[in-house]
Amino acid sequence: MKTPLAAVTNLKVHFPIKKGILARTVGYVYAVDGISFEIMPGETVGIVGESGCGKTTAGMAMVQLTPITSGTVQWKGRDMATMNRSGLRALRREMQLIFQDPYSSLNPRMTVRQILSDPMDVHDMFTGRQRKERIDFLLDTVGLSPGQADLYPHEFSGGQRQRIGIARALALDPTLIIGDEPVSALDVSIQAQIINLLKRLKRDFNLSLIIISHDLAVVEYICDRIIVMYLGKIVEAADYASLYKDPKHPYTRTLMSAIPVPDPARRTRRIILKGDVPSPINPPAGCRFHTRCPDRMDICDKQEPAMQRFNDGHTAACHLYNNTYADHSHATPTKGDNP
Amino acid sequence: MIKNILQSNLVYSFVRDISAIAGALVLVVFIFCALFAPVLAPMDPYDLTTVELSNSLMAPAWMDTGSLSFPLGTDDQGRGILSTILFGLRTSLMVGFSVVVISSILGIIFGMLGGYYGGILDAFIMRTADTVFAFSTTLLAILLLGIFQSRNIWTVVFAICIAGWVKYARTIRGSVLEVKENAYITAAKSSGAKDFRILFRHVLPNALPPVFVLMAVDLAVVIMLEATLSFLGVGVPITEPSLGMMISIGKNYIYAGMWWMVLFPGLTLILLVVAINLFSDWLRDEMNPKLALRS
Amino acid sequence: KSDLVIAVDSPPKSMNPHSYNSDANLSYMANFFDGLLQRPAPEGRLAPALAIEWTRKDALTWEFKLRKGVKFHNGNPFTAEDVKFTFERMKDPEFSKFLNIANSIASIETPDDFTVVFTTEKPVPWFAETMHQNFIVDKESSLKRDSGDYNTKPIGTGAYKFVEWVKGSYIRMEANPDYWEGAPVFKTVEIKPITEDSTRFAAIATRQAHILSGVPIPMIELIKKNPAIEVVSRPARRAIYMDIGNKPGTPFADVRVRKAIAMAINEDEIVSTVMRGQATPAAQVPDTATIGYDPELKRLPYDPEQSKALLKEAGYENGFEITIAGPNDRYVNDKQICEAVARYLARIGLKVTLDVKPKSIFFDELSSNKHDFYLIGWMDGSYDFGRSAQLLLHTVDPDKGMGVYNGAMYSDPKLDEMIAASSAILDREERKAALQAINKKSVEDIAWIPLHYQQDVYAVSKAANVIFTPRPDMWIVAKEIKR
Amino acid sequence: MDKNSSEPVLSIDNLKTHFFSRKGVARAVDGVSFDLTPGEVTGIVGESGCGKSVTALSVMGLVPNPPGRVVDGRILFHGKNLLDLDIKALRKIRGAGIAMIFQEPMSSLNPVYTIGNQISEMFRLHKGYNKKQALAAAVDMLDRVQIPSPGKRVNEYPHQLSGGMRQRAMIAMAMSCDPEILIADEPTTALDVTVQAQILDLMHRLKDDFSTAIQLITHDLGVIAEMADQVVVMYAGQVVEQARTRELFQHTLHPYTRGLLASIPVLGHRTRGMDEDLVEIKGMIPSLHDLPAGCRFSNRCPQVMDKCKNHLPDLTEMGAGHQVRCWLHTKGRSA
Amino acid sequence: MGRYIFQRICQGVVVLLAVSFICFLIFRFTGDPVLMLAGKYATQQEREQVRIAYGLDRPFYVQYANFLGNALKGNFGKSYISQVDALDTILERFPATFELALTAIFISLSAGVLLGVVVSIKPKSLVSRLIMAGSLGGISIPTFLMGILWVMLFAVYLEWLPPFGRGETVQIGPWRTGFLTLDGLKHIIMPALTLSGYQLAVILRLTRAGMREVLSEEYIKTAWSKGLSPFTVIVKHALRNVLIPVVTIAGLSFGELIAFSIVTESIFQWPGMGNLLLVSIFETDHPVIVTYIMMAAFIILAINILVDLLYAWLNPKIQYN
Ligand SMILES: Nc1ncnc2c1ncn2[C@@H]1O[C@H](COP(=O)(O)OP(=O)(O)OP(=O)(O)O)[C@@H](O)[C@H]1O
Ligand SMILES: Nc1ncnc2c1ncn2[C@@H]1O[C@H](COP(=O)(O)OP(=O)(O)OP(=O)(O)O)[C@@H](O)[C@H]1O
Ligand SMILES: [Mg+2]
Ligand SMILES: [Mg+2]
Repeated sequence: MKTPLAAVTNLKVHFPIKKGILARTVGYVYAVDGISFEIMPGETVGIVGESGCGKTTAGMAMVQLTPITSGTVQWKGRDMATMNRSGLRALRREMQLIFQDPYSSLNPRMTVRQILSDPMDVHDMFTGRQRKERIDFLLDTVGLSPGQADLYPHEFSGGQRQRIGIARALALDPTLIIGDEPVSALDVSIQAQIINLLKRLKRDFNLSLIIISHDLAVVEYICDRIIVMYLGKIVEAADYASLYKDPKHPYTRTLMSAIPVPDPARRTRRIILKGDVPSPINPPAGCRFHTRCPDRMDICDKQEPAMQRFNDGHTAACHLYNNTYADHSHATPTKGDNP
Repeated sequence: MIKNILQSNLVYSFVRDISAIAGALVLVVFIFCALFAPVLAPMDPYDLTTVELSNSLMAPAWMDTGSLSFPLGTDDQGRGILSTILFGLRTSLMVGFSVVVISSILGIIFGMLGGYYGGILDAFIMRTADTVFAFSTTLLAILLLGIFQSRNIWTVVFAICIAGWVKYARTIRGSVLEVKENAYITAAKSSGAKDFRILFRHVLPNALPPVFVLMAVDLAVVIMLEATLSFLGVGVPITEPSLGMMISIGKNYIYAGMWWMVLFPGLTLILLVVAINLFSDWLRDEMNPKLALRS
Repeated sequence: KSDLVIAVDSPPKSMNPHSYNSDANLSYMANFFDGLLQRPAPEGRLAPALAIEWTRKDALTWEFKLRKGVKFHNGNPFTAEDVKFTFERMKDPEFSKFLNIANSIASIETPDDFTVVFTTEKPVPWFAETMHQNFIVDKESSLKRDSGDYNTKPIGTGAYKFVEWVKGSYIRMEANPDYWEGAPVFKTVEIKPITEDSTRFAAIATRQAHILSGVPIPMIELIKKNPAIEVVSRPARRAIYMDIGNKPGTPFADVRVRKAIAMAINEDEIVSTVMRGQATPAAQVPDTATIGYDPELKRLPYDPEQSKALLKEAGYENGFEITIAGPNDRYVNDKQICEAVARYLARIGLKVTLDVKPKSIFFDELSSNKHDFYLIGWMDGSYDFGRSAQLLLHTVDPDKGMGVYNGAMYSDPKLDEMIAASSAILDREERKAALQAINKKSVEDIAWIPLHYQQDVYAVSKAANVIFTPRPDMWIVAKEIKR
Repeated sequence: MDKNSSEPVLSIDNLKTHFFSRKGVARAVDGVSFDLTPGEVTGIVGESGCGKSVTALSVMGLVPNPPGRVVDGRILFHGKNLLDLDIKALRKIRGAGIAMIFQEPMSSLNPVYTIGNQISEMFRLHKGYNKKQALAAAVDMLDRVQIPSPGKRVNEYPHQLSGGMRQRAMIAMAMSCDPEILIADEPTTALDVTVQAQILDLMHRLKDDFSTAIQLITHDLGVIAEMADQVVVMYAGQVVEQARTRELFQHTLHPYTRGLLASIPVLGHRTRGMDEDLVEIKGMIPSLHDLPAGCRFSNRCPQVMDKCKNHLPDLTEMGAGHQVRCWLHTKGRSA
Repeated sequence: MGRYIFQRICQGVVVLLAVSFICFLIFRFTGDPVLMLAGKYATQQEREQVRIAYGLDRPFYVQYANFLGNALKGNFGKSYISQVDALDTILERFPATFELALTAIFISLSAGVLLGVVVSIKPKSLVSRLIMAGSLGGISIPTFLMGILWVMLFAVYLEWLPPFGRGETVQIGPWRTGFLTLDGLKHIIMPALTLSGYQLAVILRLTRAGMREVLSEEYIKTAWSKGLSPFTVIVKHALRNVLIPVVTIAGLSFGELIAFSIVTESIFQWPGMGNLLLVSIFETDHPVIVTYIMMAAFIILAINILVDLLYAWLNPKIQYN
């Protein structure tokens, strides 16, 4: 087996909650609480889950922009924690980010040219004449005209800004791009443009991509493998086809059924969850989904389910599939949820 | 950055705002007068050899007892009010601008460091700021100047700056906290940039606009504060009268009917402050992101 | 409402009669307390008060016979014990600023209840002359009360009893019906200190006060025009002068330079414009009432040409740098006078710097002898030039307490001798001659440049129907105000 | 119109709402007409900025003025033109006759009052309840919208509730006086899909219970497909297509609507082998200050014709209540 | 809540300590009180005598330690000038300043908020424009000039109001109030108006800005859509939200008010602490200055804590625990 490009092992990120003048820690936000996954060169991985489940935090922790509480992130087999500051800075060149909000991710006081040059300055790349060519190339790649290089971000539409953000991510010739909800702030018609662009880039540049999103449909469209997160944990991970055809975890099923399908002919019986997403400050004991789970069993609030491996690469963490406790009436995936 | 300001619709809206134009115009005229006071003024009120005591307390030129050589009359020392106003404007503006520049620089540095790094540094800076703010710039300046053995224009500037930096620090800290949440800061970090570069290239330019507004307002406040200090007798020395000093000398003469000693410097001061306020009102509206979004 | 309301320019600082030796504070005290002697209006000649007669037995011994039947406001009888106690307490810096006179006393004898004999350490010719301002306190109550009470609630033998002191607002007093001079005319009196000039003026303009002391100069003419108000003024004892030194190595060491400076100042113009006529040019520092005043002395004439010539002669053709110092909140128009002087000196080619500042700082600097040339005023409470000469003219000598206020460090051995010799002279006429000689020499050697005597200006509301006679020391003594 | 439905409770007729600023006139709503029917959901879809919210605000009489103003058209509510009513009469209708809920559940509730206070305000104002009755009614309402332990929640402030609960509280407030019309302006956009499902479900049931006419504004065609009985598609201030929901999705006529439908990634498409690129609508929505003379979609339309660039097509009835504004379909008729 | 207050009080004590130390440090190097204490005619020897009597010869830290020790007992030393307990001297003046400041705050808050609301409702009307112009005047005319002009107009020419002082006062226990007599009330009008002028203009402008912002909030749209009357929408829904920052800023600028009361008091001969401070500064009366500073710091800190609590009360989002 090839070495993965990046491997995350048992990653935990807990944010302390501070109070008072002495800023004593009174508790933690368990934003990411022990997740493991890896990404192969050229692979596209999607991370989905509800708001606040730790998707962004996981992404940020991978590029060391958020302090890691425990666990390791390995880059091409090397533990990033062992690198020094300058080594890390150099490595940042290889992993780049695309941000969720096209409005706040570009410095409003810099022209597109400055925005694209800035990272090159930092790494002393593409100096002199090369610089201009590179910028023209980047703009062309993301579908903007080089003539627009001296405009300011506010002179672009949301979709165009997101393209600038993508161009910046490409500027340093990265190996891995992490897109943090790259399309969720965009209008539907623009969203399609960006999704197509990302697919194209992946093909053309042999990039590895991590796409973070709350929209299963978007992720399914671009990704090879999909990871479903709930409250800081991975509940299910699988090949896109496998996940879609045979979702194992009740949460994944709920998520799928909740997405409105633009076809009035296929109005379906949805799984309506009770209650709200619990807080990551004191996550429920046992399985974190048990408070809302339609297939809840006695064991669920007592014991945390282990990750179970199904066929090649499909894993899920749910007591339904634990043979000792399995109650087969529940184990049967609810048919008819999916068209 | 300058280009950015120019090409925004700041200029556009400015041209459309009559009161802002008027304010700016008055301000420019005043600054011009202050700069060229030695050339413009009919006499040098500080040149001891030209001031004649025998000319003291003359009424403005258009009144019976007035003389053409002193268009706005003279004060108790025989200095022409007009000339003294021109020179006084100089002192007032000099104090105003020095304080604003010095305290904004101090405030920006402290505020930016505190806001960006947070933690103990921030706590320390902000506690200090709270304490100083509680006392108010005015009170601290009065106390300090009351204690200083000798006073000159720079001790006045110093005394005001001691507390003056606080509001800048608070403002800039607030906007740094906001700016640093923006994804483009994370983007800069993720490109491997060092702190220094992030601070000065990305954070500062975006955190600065509210400070411009504050500076404009503060200029007016400081000029008035200096006048107040002069009134209380702890301001600039009499050898360098400011507008405030002129008013506080003149106030003893209003009842005696020599209104010109208060009226003209008073009007000048009010006009100056109004002008700055008009200008900064406009600036404030323009730089308020919520209002500016309408473009 | 009080029968009589007086607005004055400075607030009382304490109700302890010895806590402050400024006229402003003593003026309040004179209503509640009596000294052994007093100086009634208009001329301020020494007159009996709690003592009915006094004699200088020898160079060091003074005897006072006390008035009988006087009672303090709390009912305690006044006796020699109280006098002895008073002067002993005056030696304690915690209670007194009158250390100077108190420390000069070696012993106090009380042969009987109504006789006091003072023996001084060394001859103090003006000992009796100060007895109008050393107010006598009640021994019994003073010992009993804590300092807070003692400093705020005066108990004396004076014509008025203390009623209430609301700090910053007013002092109320009521007539002492048993006063030994007979009860005063006004039953209730209120004194309101108002420091801000324009506000003080507003007080009389709006009939909130009957008498106003310290009328701001610019408003005099205005008040004169007001039919309801009358302006009362009198020459003050205080002389305003420029103090100048003769430190070797400075231009001032040359008497010609000092003379040039003196002749450059146009005092008449200062009097007419800066002082709006409310001052009299002075040829010397002591005033007419002071022993040592010399009617023969004349001012140097105003003559800038001669000044320049003198400067040239002294080798300062191109002038030199000079700093004019002075207070800006002490005397009438002090800072304006400094400015005017600066201007005159600039005209004869000196490079002038003005350095005026609040009195607290200025006097502080004086005692460190920082200034060579400054404006200051002087009025000797003792009416004896000898004491003034010791403080102002004598070479600075802190150990002996000489030249304490000789800030410019003028020094002349001859003059020092004359001053030392004068203090042993007992005979009044002889003493007068000796002091006049000192005075004359100081003027001729330009040890100082007298400018003018101030004029004290008061405004009196006509509606109040009061007869007010100003005193030379500016005190407002309510018992002297009549209907 | 669909003949089966009952009389419309609200009909908007040629509504024009413009914004006047120093940059010129923004024709945010430019001749919009549609009807609301009791017990039905009318969905309004369109890209951001196409005038959906302004249409709703115009109905409520809440267009920010200045800079905005309704310049033309009629809004008939029970035969009365709302635009002619004075503020007093309008106030009686607001809340009681027509209620509205807004997109952002956080900022739509006043942060300094308890939700109980804010809901009971409706009862006191429109039903004259006293404080106690109103509060009891508020608790009742919270219960109806499935907020757990409503007795406790009434005394909480908006920031103490989760986004979904806030939106439910908003719905409770809007429904409290049994309004005939509920205007919901993107009620679920800020919410997670699972919570969105809860809210949509709730609205469905409330509609059936009260037979309220709901105007549902959204940009999500999925939500429309789930919820709406009738759909109005807006583009740059105008209605471009309008039909019964099934009809619209099955017989899409306008190229914009078609583009919109094709550009949405649909769950399962790729898995089922439809792994081609999404269809993009190229280009950008035109500026409202500077609209093209002809069809407003002409600069992005894949089937654009010369005529489209200069002549604005009318909204044309294509039968069975299906109306479309496009020369592709109008050419025969308009000639 | 209790914990929070306790924390704030601890913080306050630290601040007071720092303040006192800095005062001491400054005084150590400026001005020699002995000159004041010993009197004009004192000889060197007499000065030394005084220096020892007041403990001014001892090392700095000893003096400071003494001061602190005494201050804990409520003893801030004696005024060099009046020889009376400095704290008493200040406390005696406190009611006057407090009543003046209170009246001024009351005027500026009530009038400022009211006018601010009026202006924000109809920003383009003539009345609003006049009010705005007037507020610009309020900001631009220096307090001292305004005070003098008031006196000239209302006291000297129109003779409607007394020109200076507190008028008749009533002593209630340790408190001397001017609120209970007509004369006292008449006397407070002009100084309070003068003192409130600047604050009023600032509050008016803050209110206006706040209203402008709040009126475009979603929840105001919600309120309108409920059919509420304009009065309810503006007063109940908008104003409460505007008041949160306005009250906070008004409270925090209490220090400014105290500072300007120095000016106002000196013009109107108002027998308050500010008047005393000015005299003390010019007379180098260090104990009184120190006490004043400590007192001012104390009041300001106390007000800040109160404002924080008020803020928490007005704004349900803030909870101190
Ligand atoms: N810097 C931080 N300090 C404290 N808590 C944080 C911080 N960043 C994130 N969190 C908390 O961690 C949890 C996970 O946040 P994260 O941003 O990773 O979620 P997400 O899945 O990306 O959600 P969304 O879809 O809303 O972006 C949230 O509860 C969030 O409040
Ligand atoms: N207060 C306003 N001032 C100026 N223009 C406005 C104002 N409100 C709305 N507009 C303009 O009217 C147009 C329509 O806005 P509207 O809010 O109705 O869009 P929308 O369809 O609801 O979009 P979204 O999906 O983003 O909510 C926009 O282009 C906007 O620029
Ligand atoms: Mg996120
Ligand atoms: Mg909208």
